[in-house]
Amino acid sequence: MKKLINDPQDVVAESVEGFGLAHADVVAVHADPLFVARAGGAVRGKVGLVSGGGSGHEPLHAGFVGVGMLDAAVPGAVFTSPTPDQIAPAIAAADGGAGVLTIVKNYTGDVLNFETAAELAEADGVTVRQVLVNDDVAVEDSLYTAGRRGVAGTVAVEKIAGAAAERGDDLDAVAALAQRVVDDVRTMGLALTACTVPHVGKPSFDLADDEIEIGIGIHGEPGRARVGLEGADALTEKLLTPVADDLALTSGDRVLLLVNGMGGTPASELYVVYRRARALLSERGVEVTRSLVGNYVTSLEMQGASVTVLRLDDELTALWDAPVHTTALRW
Amino acid sequence: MKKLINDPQDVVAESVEGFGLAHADVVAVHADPLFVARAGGAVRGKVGLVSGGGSGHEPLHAGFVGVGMLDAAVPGAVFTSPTPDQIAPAIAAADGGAGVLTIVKNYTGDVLNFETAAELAEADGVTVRQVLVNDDVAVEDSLYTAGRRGVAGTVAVEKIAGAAAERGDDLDAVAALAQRVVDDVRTMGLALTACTVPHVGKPSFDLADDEIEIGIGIHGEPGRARVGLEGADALTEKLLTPVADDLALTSGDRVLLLVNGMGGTPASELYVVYRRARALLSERGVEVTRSLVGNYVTSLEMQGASVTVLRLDDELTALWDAPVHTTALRW
Amino acid sequence: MTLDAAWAVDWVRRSAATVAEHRDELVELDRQIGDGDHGENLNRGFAAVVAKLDALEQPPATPGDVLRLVATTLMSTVGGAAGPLYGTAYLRASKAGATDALGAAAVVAMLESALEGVVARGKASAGEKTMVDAWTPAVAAAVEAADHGAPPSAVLAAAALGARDGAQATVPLVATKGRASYLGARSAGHMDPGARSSQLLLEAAAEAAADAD
Amino acid sequence: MTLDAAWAVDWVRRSAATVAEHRDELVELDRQIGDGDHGENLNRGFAAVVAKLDALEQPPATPGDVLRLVATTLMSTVGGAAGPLYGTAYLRASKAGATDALGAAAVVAMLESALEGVVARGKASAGEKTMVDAWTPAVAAAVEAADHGAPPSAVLAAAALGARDGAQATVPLVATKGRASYLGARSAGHMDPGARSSQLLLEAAAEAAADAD
Ligand SMILES: Nc1ncnc2c1ncn2[C@@H]1O[C@H](COP(=O)(O)OP(=O)(O)O)[C@@H](O)[C@H]1O
Ligand SMILES: Nc1ncnc2c1ncn2[C@@H]1O[C@H](COP(=O)(O)OP(=O)(O)O)[C@@H](O)[C@H]1O
Ligand SMILES: [Mg+2]
Ligand SMILES: [Mg+2]
Ligand SMILES: [Mg+2]
Ligand SMILES: [Mg+2]
Repeated sequence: MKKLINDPQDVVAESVEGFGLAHADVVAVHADPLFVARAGGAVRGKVGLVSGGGSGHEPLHAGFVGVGMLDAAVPGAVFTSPTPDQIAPAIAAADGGAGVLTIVKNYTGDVLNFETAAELAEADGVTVRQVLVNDDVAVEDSLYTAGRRGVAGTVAVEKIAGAAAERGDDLDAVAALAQRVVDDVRTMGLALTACTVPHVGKPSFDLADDEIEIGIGIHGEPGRARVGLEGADALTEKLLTPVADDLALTSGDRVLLLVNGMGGTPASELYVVYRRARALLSERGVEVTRSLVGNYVTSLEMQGASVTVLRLDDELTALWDAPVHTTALRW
Repeated sequence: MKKLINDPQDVVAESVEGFGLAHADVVAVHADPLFVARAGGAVRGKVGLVSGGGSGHEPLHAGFVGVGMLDAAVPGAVFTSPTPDQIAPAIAAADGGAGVLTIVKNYTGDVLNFETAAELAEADGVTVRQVLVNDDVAVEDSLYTAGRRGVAGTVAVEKIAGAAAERGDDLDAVAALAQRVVDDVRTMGLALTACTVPHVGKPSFDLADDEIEIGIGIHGEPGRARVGLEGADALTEKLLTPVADDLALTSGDRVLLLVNGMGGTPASELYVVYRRARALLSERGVEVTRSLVGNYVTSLEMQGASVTVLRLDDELTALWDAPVHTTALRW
Repeated sequence: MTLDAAWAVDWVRRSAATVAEHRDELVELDRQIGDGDHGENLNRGFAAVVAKLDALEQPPATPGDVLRLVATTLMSTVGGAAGPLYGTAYLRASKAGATDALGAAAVVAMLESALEGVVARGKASAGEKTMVDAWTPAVAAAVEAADHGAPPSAVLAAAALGARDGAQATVPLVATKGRASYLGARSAGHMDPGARSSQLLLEAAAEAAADAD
Repeated sequence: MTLDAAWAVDWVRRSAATVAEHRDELVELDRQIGDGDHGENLNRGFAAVVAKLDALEQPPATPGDVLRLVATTLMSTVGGAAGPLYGTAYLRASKAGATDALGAAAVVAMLESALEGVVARGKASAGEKTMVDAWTPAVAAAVEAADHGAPPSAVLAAAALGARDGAQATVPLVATKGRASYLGARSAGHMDPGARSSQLLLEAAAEAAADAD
């Protein structure tokens, strides 16, 4: 295993420390328990937004802390959800008196730890609501799974809920908007290579040189199926089609198209995927009115990409366009 | 070779096409010959800024086209400098009547092609000045080399020259400022893995699992030396020390610290490097007053990082802070 | 024969030792059908429990006190799915163990409470390829042993054997809860890491009890 | 014997063929001490030259016309260091070849001009491990052959041999120009890709001339 790290046990703490030093104008790092809050603290009267999860998905979530998006992010160990005793103080730090919405990716560990944390925070008098993100169409949402996973669509949920909170919506309204995004966003991803969790020291799965893993999550889990090596256009179709079908997109729909890198894929390849995804949407009569291309929800150094589509209306578009000032998204 | 591409010959064109579609609010892609210009075209009366070079270093340079930075970027084939017949029209497109500064990384190919293009453009009546970026301390600037290479420091040159042009400086003044940045910026990089150029189909060099290549450039060239696997803190010291020594940094200096990813390294590792580089500077009494951490000048999917330091004064700081609206840098 | 706080402390120390010893195995099991962190997470958690135990000024008075310390420490250091699941299991068990010394019936009650805690948090039932598949036969075996008049150490020995069989039986199952469920049919053919760690923990309990005898 | 436009066209077609054939070898040489694009770049360039030749309505009148087409096409399609270097070489050569038919002296002048072009652009002298190290002995051999009264085809044959020796002689050199110079002493032990491609191009010229005889 080759990584730019020191002791594998210290990666998260050291990395978040560096993050805090580099971006002291935007964030304030709380070291023990570890969480990242907005510089300047909670905003009086504004609904607080807290997210978190295992580390290794950078810039998610700490990169989305700042004006117009999250108030706090809670990084767990690599690919391991954070613990309630980290999350609860982050919720408290994010509370400006108008309650806190937690944005939780749908994994058993995240759900359980955020649930406990919310109980603790509520016991301390904070009103907490939760939205579960489950945009990954690779997993069937059925009796036979823990439900669809939360992946790159989380960025859209955090951005739009963040804008709603910033404009002064109350907790119910922010939660309802976040849920609308969850309802209208879908993602599917693939991997060309596995990734190596520092404390594991070897790749998360074994993939031959001519194999591609389709339907991966963001934790280096193996995907649903393996296919042979194909061109980017063909692979993109394998991602976009189930996403567009699941959303039942029809001619005239306007969408946000997010092509997300898994961490180790060059930007140039993401744009090749974007080009094809956009053409496929266009063939369906769907108009891409907003775009995002880059590494937003990663799996360490995994090579691969995911395609996310969010159905837009005027309100969601306006909230997407609203100013944001975080380290990873800014406009 | 596993890549999200179609025909290796088409990567650059397809990727730049996707880039243009995704960012039509910021850039306009000219397809034949291939170059990327600001949406809206040249700004009347403003000095034009043009850069370019081989592709594979994304977001450099196209990601830095926009208000406050470049007017045009010219992407060559992967790791191959563009040709004069691409560069000359880009220079023409960037000219708002106040002349054009070309920002050229110091590689024989780039120098020769930009030289020829400048002659062509001048023959068409455009005043052209050039600044050569050569920040890579891994290469001795001596009779025995083609001179130091231009690497990640290019971002600082483009940002600061861009801000100077935007505030209305004339061509000589913009060129002089760009040269000041060149004089005061130094970089050193390392690789954990090689990268694979699409048309080559195999890694640019062979590196054992316990070897690190120190003093790499950004073209997948082998570096100056190989060392064994070490922790991030020790490796960071190997990068920062020659940079700080070459700049002759002394106590009280203020600097911009840029930790740049080579494309395949997770953000978390870059922050681990940043943390250590900052501590080492602090030990020398040097204050980091501006920071940038991320993938800015890459080598395709190479895993590795470079450390860049730019000595700042009030003017350079103000120009660094000036508004910028490109796809890769925005504030 | 009853089991007291010293037994509980011994159980915890043996748990930490066996988890450390099997860390890589648990990581590898989780790498196969999950995300490869189970061994690391549990190891971090039990190391923290031992550190807390070592730092106590007074030894804990009851098994329940020990288990409560385990519960809160795992909850705050393990993370992932296993953190809250084991946390709740130990928390519920600590309530059942809140007397000076546990007889066979109290041991059974403690194990039943632990299983209830896992089920209450995780909402899995037997056959879904989770730690429930180790705890369910463990509790059943413990009940049967106690019904036959076995002493606490034998009850725990039976529970450990039940857990071992249960963990083994997860191999062919297709997961429908937890991270392994994302793999669908590809999850079959691998032992569930949480079931395996449950087996290790119950074996540690039985060994500590055998030593206490 | 003289060499006309038809010879020049044949040279170009043979150049394209040999560059295509040796593309991977040139890529590999460049991968060792450069950035692995030399074979790809030249191949792209010569393919473009042939396409342009094929598209001409009128065949070119003089060798100079052909070489001018090569020059401008390489300049606009090859990129990298080799594009401008070969572009200038062919441009200068085209001026020396601006008559209907080239005798031995004109061939020498053409080769000398090409070398001058490379040196004027690249500022390298012999021994720096660049294409100059192929062209310098090639020109010397051509001069000597012409001085001994050799016909154009023999002059080119001598040049090709000189280039071959020159390319071979780059192997032990430490590069001090171009991308290989970044490697310092590690550049020794590999043939310079540009010297090798220069050899291939001059061999193509000699073969076309031998055929024209
Ligand atoms: N809903 C559930 N009910 C009971 N046990 C579960 C449930 N989900 C997961 N588990 C157990 O948790 C184990 C995984 O723990 P761990 O790897 O630490 O967490 P994570 O899956 O968050 O990485 C699984 O092997 C399984 O035994
Ligand atoms: N200054 C120079 N003078 C002459 N030839 C040079 C010079 N620099 C490089 N070359 C030649 O160019 C060749 C490399 O060409 P190529 O790989 O196409 O360009 P690049 O180095 O830009 O990738 C080298 O092998 C060498 O022969
Ligand atoms: Mg986990
Ligand atoms: Mg090149
Ligand atoms: Mg796990
Ligand atoms: Mg080259």
